[in-house]
Amino acid sequence: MDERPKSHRLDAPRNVARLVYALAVACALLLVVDVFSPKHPHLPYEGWEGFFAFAGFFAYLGIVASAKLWRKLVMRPPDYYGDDDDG
Amino acid sequence: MSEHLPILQVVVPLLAGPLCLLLRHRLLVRGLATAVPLACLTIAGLLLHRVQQVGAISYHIGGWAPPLGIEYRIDLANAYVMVIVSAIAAVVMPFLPGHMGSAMVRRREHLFYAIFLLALAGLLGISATGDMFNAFVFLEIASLASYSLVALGRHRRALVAAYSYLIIGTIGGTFFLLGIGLMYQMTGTLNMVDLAHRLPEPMSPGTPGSRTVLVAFAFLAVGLSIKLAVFPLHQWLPRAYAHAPSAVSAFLAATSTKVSYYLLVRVVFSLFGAAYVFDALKLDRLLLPLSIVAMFAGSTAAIFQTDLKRLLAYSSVAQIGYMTLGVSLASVTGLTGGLVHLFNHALMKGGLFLAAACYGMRLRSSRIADLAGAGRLMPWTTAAFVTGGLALIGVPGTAGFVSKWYLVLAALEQGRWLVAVLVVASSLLAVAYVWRVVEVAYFADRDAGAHPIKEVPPLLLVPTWILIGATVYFGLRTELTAGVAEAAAGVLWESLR
Amino acid sequence: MSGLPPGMILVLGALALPLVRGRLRQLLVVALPVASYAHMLALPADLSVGAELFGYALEPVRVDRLSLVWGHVFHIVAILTAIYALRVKGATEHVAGLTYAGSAIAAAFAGDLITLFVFWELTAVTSVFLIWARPGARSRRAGLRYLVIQVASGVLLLAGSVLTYLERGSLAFDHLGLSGPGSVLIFLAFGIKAAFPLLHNWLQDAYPEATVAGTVFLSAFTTKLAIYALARAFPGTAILIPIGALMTLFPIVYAVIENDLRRVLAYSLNNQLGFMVVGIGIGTELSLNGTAAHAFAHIIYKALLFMAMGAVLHRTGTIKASALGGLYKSMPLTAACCIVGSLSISGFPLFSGFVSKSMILSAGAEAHMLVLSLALLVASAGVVDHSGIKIPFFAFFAHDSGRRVEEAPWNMLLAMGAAAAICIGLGVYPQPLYDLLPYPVSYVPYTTAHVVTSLELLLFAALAFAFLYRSGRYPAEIESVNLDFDWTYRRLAPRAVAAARRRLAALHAAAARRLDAARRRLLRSLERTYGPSGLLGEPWPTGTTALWAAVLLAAYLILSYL
Amino acid sequence: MSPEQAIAAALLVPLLGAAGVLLCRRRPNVREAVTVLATLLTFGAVASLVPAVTAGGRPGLELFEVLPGLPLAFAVEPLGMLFALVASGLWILTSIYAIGYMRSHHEGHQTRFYACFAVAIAAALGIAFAANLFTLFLFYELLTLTTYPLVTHHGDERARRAGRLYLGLLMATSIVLLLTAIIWTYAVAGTLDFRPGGILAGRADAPLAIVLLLLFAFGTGKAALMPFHRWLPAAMVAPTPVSALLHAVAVVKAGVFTVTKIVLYVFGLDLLRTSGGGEILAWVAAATLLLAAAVATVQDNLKRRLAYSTISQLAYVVLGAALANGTAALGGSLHVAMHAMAKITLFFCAGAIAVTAHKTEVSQLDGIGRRMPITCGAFFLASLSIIGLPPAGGTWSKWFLVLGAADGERWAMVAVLLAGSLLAIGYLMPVVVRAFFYPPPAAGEGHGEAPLLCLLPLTLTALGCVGQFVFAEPLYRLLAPIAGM
Repeated sequence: MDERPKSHRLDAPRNVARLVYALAVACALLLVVDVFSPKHPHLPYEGWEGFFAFAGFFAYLGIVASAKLWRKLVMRPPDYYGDDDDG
Repeated sequence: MSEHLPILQVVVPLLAGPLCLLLRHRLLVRGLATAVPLACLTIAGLLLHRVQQVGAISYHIGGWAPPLGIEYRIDLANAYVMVIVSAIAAVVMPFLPGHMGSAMVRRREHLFYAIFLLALAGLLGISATGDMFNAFVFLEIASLASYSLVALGRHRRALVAAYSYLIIGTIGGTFFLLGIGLMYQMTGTLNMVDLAHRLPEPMSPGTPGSRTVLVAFAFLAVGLSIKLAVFPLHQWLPRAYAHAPSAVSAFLAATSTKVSYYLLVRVVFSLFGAAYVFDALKLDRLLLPLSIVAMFAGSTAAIFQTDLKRLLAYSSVAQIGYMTLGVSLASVTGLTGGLVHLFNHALMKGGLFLAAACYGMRLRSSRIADLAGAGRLMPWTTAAFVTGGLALIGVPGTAGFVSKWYLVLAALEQGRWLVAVLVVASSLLAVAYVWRVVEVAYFADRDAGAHPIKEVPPLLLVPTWILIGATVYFGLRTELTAGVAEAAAGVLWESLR
Repeated sequence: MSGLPPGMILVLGALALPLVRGRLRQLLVVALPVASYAHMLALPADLSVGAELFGYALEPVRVDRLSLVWGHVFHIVAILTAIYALRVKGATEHVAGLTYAGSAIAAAFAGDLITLFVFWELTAVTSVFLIWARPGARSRRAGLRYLVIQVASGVLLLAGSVLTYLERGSLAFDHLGLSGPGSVLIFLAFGIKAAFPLLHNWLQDAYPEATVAGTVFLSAFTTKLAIYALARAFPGTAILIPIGALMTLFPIVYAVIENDLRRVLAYSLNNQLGFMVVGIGIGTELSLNGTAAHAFAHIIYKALLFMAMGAVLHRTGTIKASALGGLYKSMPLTAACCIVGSLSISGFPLFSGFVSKSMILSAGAEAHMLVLSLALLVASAGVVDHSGIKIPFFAFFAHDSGRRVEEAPWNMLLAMGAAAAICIGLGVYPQPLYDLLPYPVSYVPYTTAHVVTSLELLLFAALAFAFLYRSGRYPAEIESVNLDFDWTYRRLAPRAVAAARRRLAALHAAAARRLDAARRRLLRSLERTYGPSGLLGEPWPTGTTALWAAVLLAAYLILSYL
Repeated sequence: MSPEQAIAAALLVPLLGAAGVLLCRRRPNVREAVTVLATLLTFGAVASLVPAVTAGGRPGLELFEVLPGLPLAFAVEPLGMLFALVASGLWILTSIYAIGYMRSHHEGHQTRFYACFAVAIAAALGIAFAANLFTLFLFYELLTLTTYPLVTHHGDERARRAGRLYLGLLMATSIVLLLTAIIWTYAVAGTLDFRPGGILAGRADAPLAIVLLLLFAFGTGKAALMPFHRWLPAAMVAPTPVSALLHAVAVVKAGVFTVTKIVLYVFGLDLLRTSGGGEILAWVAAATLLLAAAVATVQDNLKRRLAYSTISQLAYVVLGAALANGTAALGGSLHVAMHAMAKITLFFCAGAIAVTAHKTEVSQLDGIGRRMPITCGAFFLASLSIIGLPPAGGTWSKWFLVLGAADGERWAMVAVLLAGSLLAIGYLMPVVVRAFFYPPPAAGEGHGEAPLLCLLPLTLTALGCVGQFVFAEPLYRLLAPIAGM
């Protein structure tokens, strides 16, 4: 057993922020690649530049938003079904 | 010799009765009283056999031809009844020695046997004779002897019971005599065959005698109904059977009402004829509902009795209802049912009363509550009672089932399904009263303070089990019961026409 | 030996497990699935074993390319899970798990409906013990609900088989299509096990309540067996497309707000099944290949994810997102494996999900199904959330819960490592998988456009997460129950039944009271009349009888004059 | 041994056994040996008939005519063969179990118990082999009477009350309804012989057929159709081997056997179908099936729960008969065997728990499976059979019942049959869950597995449930002729 907690790299907020920035940079690079990559669309949107980036971002936001709304409707206390008793 | 069998059947017990008085010695009397019913049984058996072989036998007493002389006329129906009566008498005999009745009886056993044999003679005489007045005479002999037998009961109340039996029985006898008198007035004969031939003339509607015949029949029917204990004329029966010595109850229950039933059937079918009785007199209109009421009221009353013998007596009222139902269904099948039940009920009720006698001997009581523990301590007696009870219920494999089979079949043949259902439903009440006794006998514990009891000696068990065994035997083999009854019913239905 | 249905070695062998202990049992636990796999591999291709029962021609074993895909993956996952569960004490879980796996394998090789029904029900009966084996009232009740629903599926299958037999005179388990009442019932039976919308709740209800290893077993077999059955009997059934699309979508919402990470995975499982159902519904060779491939890949990575969560549960004793976090520090290997699983399920290039799911998506696109493709696009973004990010993030990263535990035991790590290796291996080199598929594969997953668009979708979704989380808009982990369709049978129906019972009991009691009172009254009045001192139970005075005699006489006379 | 002799032996050996038991009442070991010997001989006699019957033979034995045209006669056909096999086969195991149970429980009146038991088996075999309704009725009533002392074995007020209900209901229904129906049938058909195709066909019009069918069905109180089912739960006061006898070996099986036999051989399936009587009976059976199952789910007393389960399961058999086609009748008949094996196991288990742990309520069984794993495992297997799940025999009877219902396009009945299965989970599985997965009560209890003589039979019957699944073909072959297959 360790006497003092080991320090980990992700404990530092700075390192976490760096990760996020890296992600943003990667996203930007992808958009650039997208413009130059060949496309063989079966569906119309497959030919639009950056559509998947847009879709990924906003679909995600949409999902989370609707989940928050849905939660207002369906959330109940954890013992709602009252089956935690051991009997 | 064999041609004199019909008269011997009656004369043997009739003479043996007074002989008992003369002999007085206990052992001699016992020997005689044991031998006579056996002799009667032999004679009856021989007669039945002959009748089956050659048909009806006519015996003219003293050689005087009817209608002047008295005729004994034996056909299947009465040969059958005589077999039953004498068989029961033979079986009951071991029970009669002193320990049954009051102290007086024990001291004067020979008197007891004399009366008993007279009763037997009377019952056999009613069955054998072909003469109405003769029948009345024997009916009175049998009745008077019965009253005395009942009076010999252990308790003083037996005297009251006998007295009431006497009064009511005499009313019945008087009605019967009035009926005979009216018939004689119309026809000038007392011989049954003769009557059957002469009655149709005054019977036909419009003739001046038709009303008289009606009245005659009504008197006969009501008179016999009293003797037979048809509901609501049954009231003498529970009292008499409950207070008479148990063996006497067994004998009377198994024979006296049976003989009355026979006489009723004889009058209805042989003398007046089914067509007249049911069409003109509408006997069934009254008898059918009364029979059904008897079945239910008798059984219900039995359920609520606290005394074993009264329970059995009320059960008899109900069972007589089955028999009269057989008559009132007005068909050969129905009559067969009635006659079969006559036989079967004699066996089971006789057996049950004998079992009650066994209990009475050991328990010195006939209260149902006192039977506690009897199932374990008197296993054979209790087993006999249970088997007899099952027969009363009509469980298949017992004689009671056979009777019920015919009765229900008769009802269904006529499309009277309600009657059929009532017949089977009423036997449920029998379940109730039989099981009340069974539960006490098997499940209740005998009081610690009560006197110890043990099984009765084989001398008593054997006759009890002969009757009980017979109910089982005749529940499975019915040539002798249903077969004969069917033939007898056919004879009665057709005979003397 | 070839007459023995594949998997039966597992079923029968597992019954011997309670008889042995210790090392021998552990050896047997791993050896049985290996032996069973060997047995299956030894079977000739296109084997068909016939049998006759009650005059029906049955086909207890039918080996073809479709069933073999499931045979392979079922065996692989059975071996992995057996290793994972190796150190579980007590025989219950081992017996249940292995018989369950064996039944599922045998079901996949069933050539007729009776055999299918038998093994279909066996999977239910055996698997329920994996839930019950976890102590606690929740598990017991969840298990009972699970069993009822599974058997309901079984009885529907039975009824459907009967009807199909009456319609067609054959019990062969082949292409059925929605052609009559029988096939509709069978479709519903499969639908229950495949967790179609509204029939799905048993999955989220039961899986999270099973034991650590039990959930892994459960995740692998039941639903995928249903996918197999659908693929066998209902390929190209159009209704499956909207059903599948719905299945991909609605569980996402629940996954976002669910706190129990194994339940999150159960919702995610449901969503993945949707992709497969869609693939079956499209019904082209590509899509069916895609379904088979996706089932294969999915079984492995979903097992991996459940293993990782199981390891967390095993070590920390909880699996609630609100109580976890920062575990990468103490369970780094588990975290790594979990991330591999997450990347696989998200369809990240070079991971197995990518090479399988894209087949289904492409099949949809090739068929020009615009709405469907958009729906699947949204669903894919959703997968990124719940399985790709939420699972590893809340378990291993997020805010540090302060829990410091040991790394997972070696056998769990071994199983997870192997599973992760398969995920990566298939992602990098999918050809072995493609070779297994029922139809010839000409599909090329790694095209530039494909890789780029997939990465765009995934990374931008991740970016959205980063944005939401850092701005505090991401839904907080809250310990709660979220109502789903199971509310109807866990709350509505029991309450209604209880109310009805109360009403009925009151009625019954009142009726019984009244009846009893009536009975007593009747008995009393009967006794009054018929008892020893009653009117009809006590002999009348003599005069009365004489009177009655007169009455009767009169009655006879009057009657005869009438 | 000729078939006639085998029939006679099957009926006589139990009776002789009963006599032997009574004679050896002073020496319990000899007495029990007599019982076991009788069971084995009886089963041997019954089993010796199987090849002949499977081959299509119908061996018979006519004793004598009781009433004109109504002989006491026996004839062995497939259905009766199956019932006889079930009754005599399970008698062996029940006897062994009873020895273990009665001794461990220190029950009194053991001689009476074994003697009545043996006579009851003779009665059951008489019912199975009866060649006509009259003979069947005779033995039917005999069975009621000989089981009465068994039901009231303890002799206390509860037992007596149960006995009253038992005897009252069974007697009332059989005398009022069944007997009326029998005599009525005789009046209409002129015979009571069992004949393939029925004796009423062509002789009874539709209304009469319906009335008769209902009289028969309700009159057979042993089939426990609601509302004449109350005797069954009440009779639970009896010792467990008696419950096994009532529920599995003889009594209720005699009831549903009678109904099936009457449907097949008195009415004939055609009359049943054309008259519409089958439809009515099917609904009665369906209602009984569901109601009894629902009631079973809320019973806490284990034996009561099993009793209601029996009522529900019996309704399966009656429903099979009422559906009026060969397949369903086959399913119903098969269910007689399947349910017998399963239910006897369940009762054996209940009894084993009672005798070992002195527990009778479901709510007391927490964690008992850890102490009595074999008993509770057997309970689980038998439950599977009742529910109708593989690998237990109940699967096949359910299959044929559903097939028969679907064949007649009786969708509602299909649904009822399936719902019955789910309800069966509801009343059986909680017991299993409780036994195996609930934490045992804190205070340790000093009991282990049941006594060997209890454990052995219940293990065998539990394996028998599985055996019926794996080796169902011979049963099917035996019964196929009644379905016209």
